[in-house]
Amino acid sequence: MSTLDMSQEYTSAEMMTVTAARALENGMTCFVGIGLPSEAANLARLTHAPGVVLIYESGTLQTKPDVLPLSIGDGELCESALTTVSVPEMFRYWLQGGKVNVGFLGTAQIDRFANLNTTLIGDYQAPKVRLPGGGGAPEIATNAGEVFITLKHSKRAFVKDVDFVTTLGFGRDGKGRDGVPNIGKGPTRVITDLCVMKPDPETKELTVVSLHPGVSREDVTEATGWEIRFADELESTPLPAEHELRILRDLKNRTERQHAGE
Amino acid sequence: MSTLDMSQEYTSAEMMTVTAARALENGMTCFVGIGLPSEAANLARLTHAPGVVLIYESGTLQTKPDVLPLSIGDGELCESALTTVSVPEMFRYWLQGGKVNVGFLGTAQIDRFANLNTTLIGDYQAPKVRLPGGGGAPEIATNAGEVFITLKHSKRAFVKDVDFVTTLGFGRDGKGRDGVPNIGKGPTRVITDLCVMKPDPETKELTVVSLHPGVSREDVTEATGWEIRFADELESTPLPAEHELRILRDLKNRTERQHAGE
Amino acid sequence: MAEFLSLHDAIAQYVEDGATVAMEGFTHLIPFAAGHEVIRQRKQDLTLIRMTPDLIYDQLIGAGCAKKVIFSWGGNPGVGSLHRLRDAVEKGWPRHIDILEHSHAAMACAFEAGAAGLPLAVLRGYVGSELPSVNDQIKFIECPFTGERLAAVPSIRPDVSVVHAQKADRAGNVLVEGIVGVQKEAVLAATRSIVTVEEIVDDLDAHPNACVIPGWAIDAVAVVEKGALPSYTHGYYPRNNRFYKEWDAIARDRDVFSRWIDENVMNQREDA
Amino acid sequence: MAEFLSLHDAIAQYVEDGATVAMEGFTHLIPFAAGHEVIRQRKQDLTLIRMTPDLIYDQLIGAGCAKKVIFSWGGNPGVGSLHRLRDAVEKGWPRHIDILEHSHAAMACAFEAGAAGLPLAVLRGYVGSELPSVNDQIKFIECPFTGERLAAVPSIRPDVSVVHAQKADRAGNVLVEGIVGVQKEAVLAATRSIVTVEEIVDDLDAHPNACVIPGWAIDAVAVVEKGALPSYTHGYYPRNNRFYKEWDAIARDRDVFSRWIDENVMNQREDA
Repeated sequence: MSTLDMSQEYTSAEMMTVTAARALENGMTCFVGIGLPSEAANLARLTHAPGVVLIYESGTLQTKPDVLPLSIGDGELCESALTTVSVPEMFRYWLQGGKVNVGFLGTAQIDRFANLNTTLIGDYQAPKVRLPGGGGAPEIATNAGEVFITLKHSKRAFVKDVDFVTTLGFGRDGKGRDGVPNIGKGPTRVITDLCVMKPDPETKELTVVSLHPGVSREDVTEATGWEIRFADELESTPLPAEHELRILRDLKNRTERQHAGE
Repeated sequence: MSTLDMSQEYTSAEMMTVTAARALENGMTCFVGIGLPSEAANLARLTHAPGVVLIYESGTLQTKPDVLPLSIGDGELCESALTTVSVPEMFRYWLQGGKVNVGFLGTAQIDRFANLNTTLIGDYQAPKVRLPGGGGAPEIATNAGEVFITLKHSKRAFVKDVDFVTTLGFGRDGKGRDGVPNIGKGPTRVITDLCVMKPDPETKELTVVSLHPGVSREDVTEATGWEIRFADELESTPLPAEHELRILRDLKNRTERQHAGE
Repeated sequence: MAEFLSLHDAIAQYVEDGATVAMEGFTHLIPFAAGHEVIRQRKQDLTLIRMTPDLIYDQLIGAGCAKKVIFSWGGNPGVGSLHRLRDAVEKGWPRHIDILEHSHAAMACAFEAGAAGLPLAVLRGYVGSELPSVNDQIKFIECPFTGERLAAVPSIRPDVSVVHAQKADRAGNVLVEGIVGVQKEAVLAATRSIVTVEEIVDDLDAHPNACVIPGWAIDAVAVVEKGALPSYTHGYYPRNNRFYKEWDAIARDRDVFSRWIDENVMNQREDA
Repeated sequence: MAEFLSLHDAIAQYVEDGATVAMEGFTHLIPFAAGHEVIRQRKQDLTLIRMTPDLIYDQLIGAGCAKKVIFSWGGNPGVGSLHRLRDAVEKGWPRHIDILEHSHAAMACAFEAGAAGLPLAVLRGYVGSELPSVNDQIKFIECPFTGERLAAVPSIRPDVSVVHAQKADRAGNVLVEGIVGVQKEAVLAATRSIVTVEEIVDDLDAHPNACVIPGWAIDAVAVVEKGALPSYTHGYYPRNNRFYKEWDAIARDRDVFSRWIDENVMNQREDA
């Protein structure tokens, strides 16, 4: 892997996607959410992890799209899949049946215990902003072996307590998975455009374990809605490699061209 | 339909099959048991009811075998089916889902309330004869709209009380379906080589409604293990038509030839 | 037994005001033409069921056909909000609608249970989610063998389900291919069903385990070419992703939306 | 991730004495060759699960491999009894076996629930049947929405499942076609799985919704030509109905049976 020529520019969004992609490995079976997770998962597949198995909730098993899908059920996903099953089968046999190692999710809001809110801002009966809702996330987060989360860092997104727990991280007190049988480990890493966070092994509170190059502790603190903690041994996230950026950009260009047509 | 030349001979087994076949009509969806029911159902399809839909528990939907299957899952059934679904889907969506009008069953033992025993003769823990067991019958009998039963008449088969209720007719007291929600009407006719029986509308006790040509009341009484009752207006079963016999014999010859080969 | 009807007659005959309606198709094969016909016939007070309301229900809601929506993910996929759904929920325009909200897993299982003739679906779901606090149709049961606590939701059994598919043969048997979603389940779970298809053929030419819905399990089949646009039909035409993006601007504004419906739905004949 | 093994090694590695084993295939694709290898390796005390024990379990039972059989229909299809099953149940030869007996619907649902990772299956079943009086694994629950009484059975989750299929590609992805039975469910429900196939191909050449089991959901793939005989493989060879009829006479007599096993199983190499 060639190291990056530092004169080459990359965006913080690219840094996020490349870092998220690196979390996936060959041999993992990954249930992929649309948007950022899908971008990262396909980048992984096109770079270091050609053997990662990607599953989308539309029923497409082991799919290898050449362009990123706009929706979770684009034709590309089916055409490049090993096979396509019904949606009930997808959720019953493949997700709930324990065949998924990693659920890869985005979210609108996340709190310090990695609970996710994609339901609404404000009060349920009189919402300030109505968000799309749970979709596959509530059961992906509990039935997958572990969960990776990726989203852009901001004070609006990273809140101390989510307005609504659509999807379990570790519960409002960090103990939401304690003693619950037959569920996964939950979120094991959160990848943003500033840093990588992991839950504290004891308290389950999200803790920064790695800062992206050029990002300061203050940048992260500033963009987080609670007093974010940092690991004692804080790492520096490795730079994107040149080929990762090239492949990511090619992928996004191909995608944009295709979505612009009918 | 040409009437039969009475000089032509037919067996009582043929009389049974033809009469059983006539119970099916175009537009009915019939879940077919192997053996006598399968023979009758396919005869119906090849004669007066080309539009009868035959379903076998192997998952073959709307199948049109050219020869009778030996097993419930012969290749012929799949090759001539509209489509073939998994066995769980067959029992869940098609049978339990209420898509089957008629369940067509055979049995080893039947009692006066049309309960069926295909489990064993004697005591469960120390059986005199171990029979194959329930198979699809217990749920066919309750989830199909109604049930037709066909078997050879004998005192061993027609007993006052079955040794074991594998499959519900109307229960040991005739009230087994009273107040049970979401199940079918149960057995509506029993076709043997001697006669046709229907459950009494009140007591549900099987009652002879039609005697086959040349069969006397005494013949039926003699072959039945309880004091069998006869309808006030006892009918005479219509004779087999020439073309019914011809088509049945052709079918059985084709079948025999095929099963004799590898 | 499937009857071949015009789309107009199929909707007129089977979709009654106040009915519970599932128009399914998971991104693929969304029955847009049928949805537009429902709008043209000014159906009222419908309870609309779909895992992903998508543009089809955004249009029906904005046109005032719905009194309630049962769903599990209510966005414009890859684009953003369903503005008509949000306007109805947040501001009551053009009328107040109730929502009942599930997860995908629960709705998929509820369709499966509906097709299976059961009153409930059981799943390992909603663990730690607050959705059960706002949806009283989510209950929990205890497994009699292991003691495990599992979620239970009522099965979905619509008055009428509408789906789109590739083709039907002359007996009304329908082939669905590609991303099959919960379409088969929706049809089998419903009291009545309408299937729109791209074409009628002599022979479905399907492989042994294809997703074929027999004609006798369907009430009406209507031929509607391009009946899924701007969604797509595998083997026929691709998804119009550009329109999905354009919809965002159309649906943001009540007037722009109303004009769009007038021009593109109300003023069109079903076969246009 | 599927590993390509010889049949001998696959059975040796994954089928342990005392294991719970499902060798499935609904009439079609019964994994006879694998069953014979289990007999050759003299596995003991197996709990054998199959909807229809068929000749394959008649042979395993007669050879003394089984301590318990879980089944729903134990006959020789279209022929009569399974005499070795009956001899074991009625007379304890060659050893006493326990039986646990279900209906097809319950076993099919239990395989489905096993594949779905659930501890139980719920069905509208066993109404009025006396099977619940002799099978304490059949319980009843009340629907929390309707109050309806429904049957519940434990899901089936074998230690190891063995199925036969048409073909695998070089990554171990397997295509099953025709009467697919509960094979996919059996594989997904099991802790370990072995699939025997007729051949390995470069490309499965499967349609979009074919029944394909990914290699990463399988432990071992073994190539065994004619691995389903006297059962059949759709697209490869027909069922040997004549042998099914002949089996009746072979299995009726302990000595004839034992000789048949010696000559046709014990003295054969796996690839014979």
